Amino acid sequence: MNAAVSPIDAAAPVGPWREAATAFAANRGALAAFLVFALMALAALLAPWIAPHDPIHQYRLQMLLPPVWMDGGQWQFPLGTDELGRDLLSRLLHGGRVSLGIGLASVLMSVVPGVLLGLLAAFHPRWLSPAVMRVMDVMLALPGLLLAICVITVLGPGLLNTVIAIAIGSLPEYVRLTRATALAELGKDYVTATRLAGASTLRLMLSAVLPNCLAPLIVQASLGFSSAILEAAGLGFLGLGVQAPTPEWGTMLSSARDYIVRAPWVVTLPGLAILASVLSVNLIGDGLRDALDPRLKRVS
Amino acid sequence: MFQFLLKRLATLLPTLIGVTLVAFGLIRLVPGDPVAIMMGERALDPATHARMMRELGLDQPLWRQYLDYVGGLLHGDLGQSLVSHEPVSREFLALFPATAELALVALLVAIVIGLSLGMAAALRRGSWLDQGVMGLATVGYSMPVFWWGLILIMTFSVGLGWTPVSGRVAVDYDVQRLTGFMLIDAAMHPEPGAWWSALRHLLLPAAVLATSNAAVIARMTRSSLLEVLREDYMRSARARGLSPMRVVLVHGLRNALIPVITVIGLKVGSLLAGAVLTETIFSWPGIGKWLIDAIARRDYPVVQAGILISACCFIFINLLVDLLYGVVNPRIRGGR
Amino acid sequence: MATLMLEMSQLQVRFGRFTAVDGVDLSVSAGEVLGVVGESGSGKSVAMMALMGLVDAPGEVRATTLRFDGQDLLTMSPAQRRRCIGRDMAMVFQDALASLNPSYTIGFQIEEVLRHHLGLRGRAAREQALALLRQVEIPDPERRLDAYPHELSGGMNQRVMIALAIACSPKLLIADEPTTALDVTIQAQVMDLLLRLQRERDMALVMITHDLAVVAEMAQRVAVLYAGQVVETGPLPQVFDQPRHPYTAALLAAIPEHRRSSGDSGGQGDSASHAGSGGHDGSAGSGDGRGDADSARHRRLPALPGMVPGASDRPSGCLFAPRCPQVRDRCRSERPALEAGVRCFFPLNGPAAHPASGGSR
Amino acid sequence: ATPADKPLVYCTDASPEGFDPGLWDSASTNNVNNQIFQGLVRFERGGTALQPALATHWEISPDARVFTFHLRPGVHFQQRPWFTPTRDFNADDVLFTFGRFLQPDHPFNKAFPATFIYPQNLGLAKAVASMEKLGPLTVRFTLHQPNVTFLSYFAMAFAGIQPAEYGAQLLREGQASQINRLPVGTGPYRFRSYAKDDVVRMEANPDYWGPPQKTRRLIFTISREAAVRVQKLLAGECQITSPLRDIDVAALDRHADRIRLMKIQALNISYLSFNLRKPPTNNRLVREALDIAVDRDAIFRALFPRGDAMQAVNPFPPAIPGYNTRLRNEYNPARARELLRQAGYPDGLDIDLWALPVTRPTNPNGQLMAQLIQQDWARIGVRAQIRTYEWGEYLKRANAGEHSVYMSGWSGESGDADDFLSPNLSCATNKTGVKFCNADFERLIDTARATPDAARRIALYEQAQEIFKRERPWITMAHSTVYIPTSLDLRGFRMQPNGGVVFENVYRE
Amino acid sequence: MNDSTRGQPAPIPSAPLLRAEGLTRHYAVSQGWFKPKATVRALEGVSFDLQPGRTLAVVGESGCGKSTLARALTLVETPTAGRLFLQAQDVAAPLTRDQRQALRRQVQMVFQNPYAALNPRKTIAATLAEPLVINTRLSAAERRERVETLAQQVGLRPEHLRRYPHMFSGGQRQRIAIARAMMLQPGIVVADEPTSALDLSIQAQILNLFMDLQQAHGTGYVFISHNLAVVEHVADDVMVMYLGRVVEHGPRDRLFAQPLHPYTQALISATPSLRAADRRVRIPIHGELPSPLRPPSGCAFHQRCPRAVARCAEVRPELRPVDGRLVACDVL
Ligand SMILES: Nc1ncnc2c1ncn2[C@@H]1O[C@H](COP(=O)(O)OP(=O)(O)OP(=O)(O)O)[C@@H](O)[C@H]1O
Ligand SMILES: Nc1ncnc2c1ncn2[C@@H]1O[C@H](COP(=O)(O)OP(=O)(O)OP(=O)(O)O)[C@@H](O)[C@H]1O
Ligand SMILES: [Mg+2]
Ligand SMILES: [Mg+2]
Ligand code: NI
Repeated sequence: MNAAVSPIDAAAPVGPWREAATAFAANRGALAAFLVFALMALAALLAPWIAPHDPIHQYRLQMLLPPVWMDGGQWQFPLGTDELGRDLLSRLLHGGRVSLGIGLASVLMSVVPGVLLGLLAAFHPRWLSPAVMRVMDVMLALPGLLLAICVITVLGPGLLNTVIAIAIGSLPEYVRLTRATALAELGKDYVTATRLAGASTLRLMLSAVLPNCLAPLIVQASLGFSSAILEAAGLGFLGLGVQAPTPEWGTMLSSARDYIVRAPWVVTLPGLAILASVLSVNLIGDGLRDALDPRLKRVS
Repeated sequence: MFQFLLKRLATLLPTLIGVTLVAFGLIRLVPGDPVAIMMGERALDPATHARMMRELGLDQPLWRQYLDYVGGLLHGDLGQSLVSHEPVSREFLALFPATAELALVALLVAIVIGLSLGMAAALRRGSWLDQGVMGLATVGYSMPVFWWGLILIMTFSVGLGWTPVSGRVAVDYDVQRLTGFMLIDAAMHPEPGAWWSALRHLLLPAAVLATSNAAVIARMTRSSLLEVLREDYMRSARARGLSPMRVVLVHGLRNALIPVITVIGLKVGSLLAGAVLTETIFSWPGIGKWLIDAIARRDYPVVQAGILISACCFIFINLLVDLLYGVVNPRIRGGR
Repeated sequence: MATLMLEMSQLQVRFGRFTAVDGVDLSVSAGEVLGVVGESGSGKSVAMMALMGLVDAPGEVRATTLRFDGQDLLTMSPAQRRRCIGRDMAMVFQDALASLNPSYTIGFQIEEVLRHHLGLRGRAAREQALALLRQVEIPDPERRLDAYPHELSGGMNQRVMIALAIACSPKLLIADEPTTALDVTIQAQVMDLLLRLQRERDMALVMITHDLAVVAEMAQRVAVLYAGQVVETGPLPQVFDQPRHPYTAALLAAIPEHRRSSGDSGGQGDSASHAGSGGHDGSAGSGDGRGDADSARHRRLPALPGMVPGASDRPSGCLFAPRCPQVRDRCRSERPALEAGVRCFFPLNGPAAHPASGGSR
Repeated sequence: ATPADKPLVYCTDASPEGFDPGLWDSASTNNVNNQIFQGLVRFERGGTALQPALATHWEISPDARVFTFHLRPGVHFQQRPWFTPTRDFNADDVLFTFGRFLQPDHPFNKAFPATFIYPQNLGLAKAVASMEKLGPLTVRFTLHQPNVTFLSYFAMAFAGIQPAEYGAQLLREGQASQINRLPVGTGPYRFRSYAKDDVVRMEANPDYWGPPQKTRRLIFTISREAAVRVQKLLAGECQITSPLRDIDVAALDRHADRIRLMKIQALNISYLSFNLRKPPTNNRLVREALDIAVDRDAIFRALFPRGDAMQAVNPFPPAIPGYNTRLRNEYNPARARELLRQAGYPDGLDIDLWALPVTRPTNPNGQLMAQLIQQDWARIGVRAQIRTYEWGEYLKRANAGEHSVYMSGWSGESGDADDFLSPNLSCATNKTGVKFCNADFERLIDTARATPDAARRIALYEQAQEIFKRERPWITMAHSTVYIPTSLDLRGFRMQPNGGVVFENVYRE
Repeated sequence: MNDSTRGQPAPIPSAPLLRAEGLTRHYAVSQGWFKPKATVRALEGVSFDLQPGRTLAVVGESGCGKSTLARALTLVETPTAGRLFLQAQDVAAPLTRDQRQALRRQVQMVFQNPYAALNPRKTIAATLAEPLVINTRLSAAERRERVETLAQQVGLRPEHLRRYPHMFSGGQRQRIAIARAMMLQPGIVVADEPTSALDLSIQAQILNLFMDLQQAHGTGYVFISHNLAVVEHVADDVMVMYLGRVVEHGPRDRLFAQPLHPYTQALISATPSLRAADRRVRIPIHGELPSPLRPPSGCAFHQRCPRAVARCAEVRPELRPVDGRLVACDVL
């Protein structure tokens, strides 16, 4: 019985997911980004416990204090204070909670319905698919931020509405991606084989097709996460996002613009926080894409 | 090709109708009575209210209102601004060229930079150049536009004084508005400095707007070219003894451009969105700022028109992109 | 003996730590048809690509000799080499559709070659392109010049590839599985076309395939590759009639071959015409592990067990040792060299080339 | 180059809403229209005294009810491509201009329905009993009630005189709305072009009745961001900017060699106005509690770090006659909590706090102020929700009474107490019941307005302020200093107390 | 298998495992905007019987409708016309869900491309057990046992079951696919070019496996291929198709010994063979398979047929029995 002798016989069986994890871990840039992001996420998560101050408490005698490494900085406020004497470090930490939270929530709120719609469209090519896709075309015709602005116009600004607006804006991406990959998978023989084995449509959808669509979806979701952070910050910057005094990075940046000459750190630091989080998430996304499926490299 | 065009136009129709529905619905979705919103502080007795409703056609059934709205659109009637009481179309025409100019120049810059960097990276795959370009590209498309704009203004306009702070051309030049495209109008201006001035004013906003797009195009070009380089026909082109230069430029690039073109089409959307932020930062008198102001002022006809117009721009440009796609990619031309 | 068109010895191509081609010796004379056969991944294509100079970094090419028509390809500058390939030495690839640039018309691609190598332009190039299409028997060539590859069928595209290859009257034509993707009837047409052109122009032709029957019909000489090495080479039909390497023998035996001569279709497995030991006893190792030698209708094929070794599981001895029905201890520890056309310590029938083999059989 | 060649560039902070001065009342719009249009009278440069303009002199009846104007002869309207005047300015033009404010069914109003915000707020239509043309150059206004401040209305931006002839032409052409787009006035500069949100161009009016202008080209470039205006000024892209806030000025301190910073104690006030219709702010105790809970010192440190601004106690600044010096602000959170308890809110309350969406010299950053106040109020258990809208929207909604507290402000033009009190605290402004309307207070200011005797007027106003302080419809905040930076080569510029700009006889060296 | 439950059509006497009667499948394809849809006649009136334990081979050039036939037989697609009987049960009849399930599991399929035929996210054990999970009430342990038994039959070792498809070579994957097809003990297995993606030596292994399983389970095979050598090796009966129609159908020996239809003859003569002795005079046929969108009038082969006469272009020949087989040619 040497018919099936193969090099892998010796190796422990590894599933595709585990294999992807190994590949991801081997990608040093992505791993570093992941660590950075994990750190930021952790800091945001633990903000109420690790932040040195209440993020909205105004130390009115210490307004616009520079960070410690600059002249006049105080250790009490390591990154300085803003125009109302609020501790910038605490605000950035809590802001991370808001910004990353918005990102996560809006991704969840668009992935779940997006995937469902996409799957339904893929499985009902006759009438549901064109209907869904036309609606998606319309939504796609309004670029993300503009659609979000539209939604905000109707719903009014605010935290939850920001999430909804961003989620609606990114929905079409997921629907299209899911539908396209599901259609591609549906054409493959293993799906026919599962059908021949008597599987119901639901089973086909969830057990055969969905797991195989996940890889591109995960990549898209990670990219969607970063663009959600950016979009939320953009809305905040335009004054349409989260309202003061909630510390959100974009809002912080926007309200600090008047002080850009006098106290550049109040603008620089939130900007850097946005850049760092978006950059690390994007790098993670790139890493995931390479790890999950080398063929996906063309996702932009 | 003509067939293809017709087919594309036909698929556009439902999208266009959808977009008008969204724009139409927007005003009706906003909580509150449209008349009350329009009348603002003015006291509203029921009679006036009813009269206003009638004048605005709001007493008609919805489908009727929609048809009237679309009918108006077909005649170029976008309604009247609640704030300035000017026809929206007039304001639009006044502002649109500024945005178009900014977006076009930014797109051009993004394409030139993105394509050349992406190609260089792909051809020197794995080298420091490749890693550098890709690193920059990742940073570039992670960059928050508004922050990037502020940083650039602080460095180049305020710190170094190289570029003007805002505006489209130095006010000394009383450039006559012919097309609304400042670069063109300024070129017509008798004083030769006008054109340079216009260019200098455009530089920073266009750079900000171009950054993330250049990054995306560079990444896309690189991956697409890498993929094409692996194709069989590239190998067979080399097997015919063609020079590497010709193989890459004639056989590779054209095929690599196909997905890049699609991405550029999709990026037009982000360009429009980015224009909103860029125009706000640079006080650029364009559609983006107009739209944001209108939203803040609840100037619904303007919002409606802004949305409709940006969607139409997007659709139209994607139509162009598709046509271009058809030119570059013979496989989707004609039948199939 | 005609002039040696191609001479290649100890060609080695490595991709990182994996040796795709491992010391291949080949030679082709003018006007000769050489068949190169082997299973997928045995290095057929890579060897030819190395010859054409198409192996890119990180692939490394080494050889002791690599001569084409008296010119030393190893010392040639890339520019000189580019002048040579495509003109004197041309190649036809397996997947014709994928090997033609989808964005350009057939005419453009043919004229490009004519312009590049022969300096033909404009009308002259077009006329020549038309003539070429006619030569490869493409119907309605005027219209086809303006067609894109995707508008033509597989067989047509393969003809276009051939037209491209012969555009500059090469002295050596390498056809890498030119018919694998085609239907039988079209395959026959293409084979006939290639042979006709080869004869008319007195080209040397290297025919790569894994269909032994195709080689048998076309080639005068054959080289059998296994895992990057030539295991057997020699003239046809001798090699197929009396294979000396166990791999060649096993391969031949595993082919379900229509045998009119045998009359009784039930007795294919033990056909008398098959020489060597690739018969029934080989089936003991067949993959299903049931070893049901007494199968009702005697239709079991003497299958070769196992697979071609991959990058990570190369045996230290003879590469074929793990699958070889005649394997002995020596095979597992030492690697045989190609001697007298066979790479085996214990060749099968025929004059013993190796002292340790023949007699003991 | 000769001085005439250099354009005079003014960096303004907002686009003009339109070019019909009657329609608009925002400072940035007025600043444009003030160069093109003129009223019958005008304020002295840099002050509040009234001077003749299109009227050479006037008579006021002793009971301050009849105002007769004698118009200036030989005043030409501007010659523009869209309008060529055939006659000089006369009484018909005054009738046309004011007719639109006074008669809703004026033919022009039918063709171009519009809301005249400022005249409406002044209650002009109700106040004027009649307007008569006594001769080609004589016009008489008769009021229902005596009003000593009526004369100053004619110096305000909305009262810029429009050519009746132009109105007729537009009516004929069916282009009535063009009056708001292509203006024709009598001022020293005439309109040339407007690129929306970008630049307004004007040029010297060669037919001007006054001295010819040295500045041939007057340009307003629009940039919303104060920082951008400062940068443009420093870069020489403009010679003067619209008023700057305290915090923006810091950037200019280092450039005294190039920039002259003009400042003036302005006739203005910022305040937070309570919704007097809606609970809980319809309760006087709550209002007082909220007022005395605000730590004004902290707010001033954050918003006016240069220390030039003055804390407001009364509804108008101390420079204006009638200011009550006995009244004081108070900061006492403990008593505030006690007041809330008395008012029936022992557990505190929830409230909407509207932040000013625009920047004003008196309130440079509404968001900041709101957040500071929010924290102050949090200390006495008041949970404030900060909201904001675009300025116009903000005003509309505030007028409709959607707020609990909203920020606002006022810039006086005439330097008369009535100019602060009537437009803000009289019952006329309170159509919806949201604003202040107190019978005693109303009586006092009405009497004052009709009292030519200065001492008695002062006494009446001091009394009124006590009512104001007791009822506390506002949290008074600040009287600010207005800063206008100019380049050193600017000549002839004087600041107006309200921050407005007048470019007549201003030029670059 | 109990085949008659209330109200079903009466069983056909001497019921074969599978009977196709005039199976036809048309596809409507759009030819571009504003043009009427064209019909691809992928399959036209194909009829045959299949007995248990026998192998019917289907040969023909690319695009002649082989896979379409496979899809129709496996109930993946409903035929446009014609009837299909599985164990004497008309599959088009109104059936309960359970009955349909029971019918469906009678036909399983093995695909050409072993790389796409297995779910990459499932272990081999899960892939093999899936049919059991869906169709039976076996306990997990019983399922494991069945899976292991069958895996062993196709030459997989128990530890292979925990692995994922990407860890296997093409040949091994094809074994797994075959095991999955046999899992429910179907009466019929349709194999659509199961070896054409495999290497020569592996092809032999797979063909052997097919034979062994057929012998062990008595399964009927519909074996689709375009490799005549393989067909000749495995088939009992051979059906030659051209442009959606059967041109010749008969026992393998007769057909190969003496092909009657000119197309069959051309096909066999075009097949290269190893030994010179086996080579026949090449019957040259010109041109390529016509587009199924615009099939030629009359006999679909007439344009390429070396023996065509004028009539061939007009009248379409029907299948008729000649010399112990069915041939669709009028020029014999
Ligand atoms: N660029 C490359 N990098 C790494 N390995 C390669 C590369 N090109 C080919 N190989 C490996 O070299 C070996 C030989 O490949 P080659 O293409 O020559 O096989 P072949 O005999 O032509 O097979 P086939 O019949 O499938 O065409 C294969 O194992 C292949 O994976
Ligand atoms: N879903 C479909 N829609 C339209 N046409 C189809 C469809 N499926 C198959 N066809 C057409 O039907 C014809 C027969 O296709 P089929 O796949 O059955 O051929 P085949 O004999 O299996 O070919 P191959 O040997 O290449 O697998 C072809 O012309 C094909 O283009
Ligand atoms: Mg190959
Ligand atoms: Mg098929
Ligand atoms: Ni019409």
